[in-house]
Amino acid sequence: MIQMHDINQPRIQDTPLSLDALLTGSERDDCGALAVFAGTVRNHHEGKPVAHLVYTAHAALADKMIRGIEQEIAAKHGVPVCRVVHRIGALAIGESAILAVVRAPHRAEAFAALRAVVDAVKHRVPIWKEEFYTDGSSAFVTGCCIAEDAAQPHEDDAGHDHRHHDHGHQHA
Amino acid sequence: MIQMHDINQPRIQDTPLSLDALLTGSERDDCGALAVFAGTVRNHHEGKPVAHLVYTAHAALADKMIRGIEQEIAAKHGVPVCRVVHRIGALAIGESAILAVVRAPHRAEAFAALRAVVDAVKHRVPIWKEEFYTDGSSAFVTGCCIAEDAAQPHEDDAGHDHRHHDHGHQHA
Amino acid sequence: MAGSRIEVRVQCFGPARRLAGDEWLSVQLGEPATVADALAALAQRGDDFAALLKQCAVALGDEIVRRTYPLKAGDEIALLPPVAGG
Amino acid sequence: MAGSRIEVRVQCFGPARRLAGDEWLSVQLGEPATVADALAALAQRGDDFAALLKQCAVALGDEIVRRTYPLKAGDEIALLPPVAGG
Repeated sequence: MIQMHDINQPRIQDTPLSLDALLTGSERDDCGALAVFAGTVRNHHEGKPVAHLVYTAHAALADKMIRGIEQEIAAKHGVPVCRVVHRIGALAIGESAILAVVRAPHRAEAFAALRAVVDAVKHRVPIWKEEFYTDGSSAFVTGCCIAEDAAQPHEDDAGHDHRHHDHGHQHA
Repeated sequence: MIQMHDINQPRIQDTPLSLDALLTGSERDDCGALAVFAGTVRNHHEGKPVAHLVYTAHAALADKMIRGIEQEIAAKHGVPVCRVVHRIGALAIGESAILAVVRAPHRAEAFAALRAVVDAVKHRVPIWKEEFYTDGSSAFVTGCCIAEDAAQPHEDDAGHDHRHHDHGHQHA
Repeated sequence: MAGSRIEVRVQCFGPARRLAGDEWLSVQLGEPATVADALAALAQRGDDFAALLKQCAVALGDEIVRRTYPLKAGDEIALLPPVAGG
Repeated sequence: MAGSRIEVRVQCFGPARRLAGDEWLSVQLGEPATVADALAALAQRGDDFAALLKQCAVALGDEIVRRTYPLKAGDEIALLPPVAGG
């Protein structure tokens, strides 16, 4: 479960993400499956045309939590390599906001771990996405409450019953 | 469902596979999810140390069937981009035998389509894998029968109840 | 000692920063003070902010702390509204 | 016309090539001939090959054809044993 090649690389970056950088040095002769996910900026959200996005994060906490999630998912799914990086700042359409890489002996656990780690990072890490629309308005994307002792506990990070709260404060 | 950028690229290649080549030109502004799978050569199989692999294919039929599977999975899962390439010839440990790329508006359908297209290609396309072990012996990897009218019909390409037949003819 | 007042600085993230209109706020709290006391003081800023506070996690350094966590003079806490990465 | 004999060439893939010891085989079939007739003739090569033939799909050009598909002189069929890509 040790990933020597990049143990000190930041998980939160304000520069464009590189899949090559994430893959290089992570090769393992005992792994027959490599699964990769990139979350890219879409030109639409729930019917509204999107011009660009701005991501912000509590960088120190987000970095620490992503590392913890990587370790948790690697152990749970038995995958030797599980890595995520997330970009912050202003992103244009088509740019990658998140990259996740899993290497595993077989593809079943690679797919399962990849989905789980992406879900966990999206639902648990202090990162916020503000969408700027082509009409000049903007809104924060509805998020997941990460307070352990808010009104209800956060139930299931990977499932469909996590809590969403609408913070779509529209600004012209 | 049209992928103009590479519609004529062969799906069976005897040269190293390039993820960049598969990704370049496939970008879509309406897609927020990119999911990639690479099947790489493992240094072990069911406990035996593997030295290298040799893949062979009925190239014309395999190319046609992979294109058909891409279209089928793209339509079934509603993903605009679904692409697979498979390598043949001798492959060293760590080299990629198969690359699959899916782009979709959201990650749920990207993950589902990626898994389905990889399963379908592995189970239905006329490609054979011969493993060469460090002790000098070799064996064809157990495969899936693709005859429609063999003893039993081929049940489910994506599931776990497809038929496996053991052809591990050991040669010293 | 009980009865004296402390100042706690509050860093706002995401929608909290937009609602606050600023990255940093500060609140004066009577001792002994907890995170819950800080949130109660911040809720005075208005109904929208009060509603958002109910959904916020609170961090001290790189730890998320519960509502019952004690605060001391000079602490800097972070308001973490519901998150949406990826 | 019925009664005359045709030759059909057979390309072997994967484990079938190894068992056959060659990429190409040929069989002589009485007309009218089908894929099933070709497989029956090939099964004479031995028990291991006969067992493998039961699990083979058969292709003509870039189409997989059923056991009942008719063959004519000069046809080249491919023997496709159980597959294992990826």
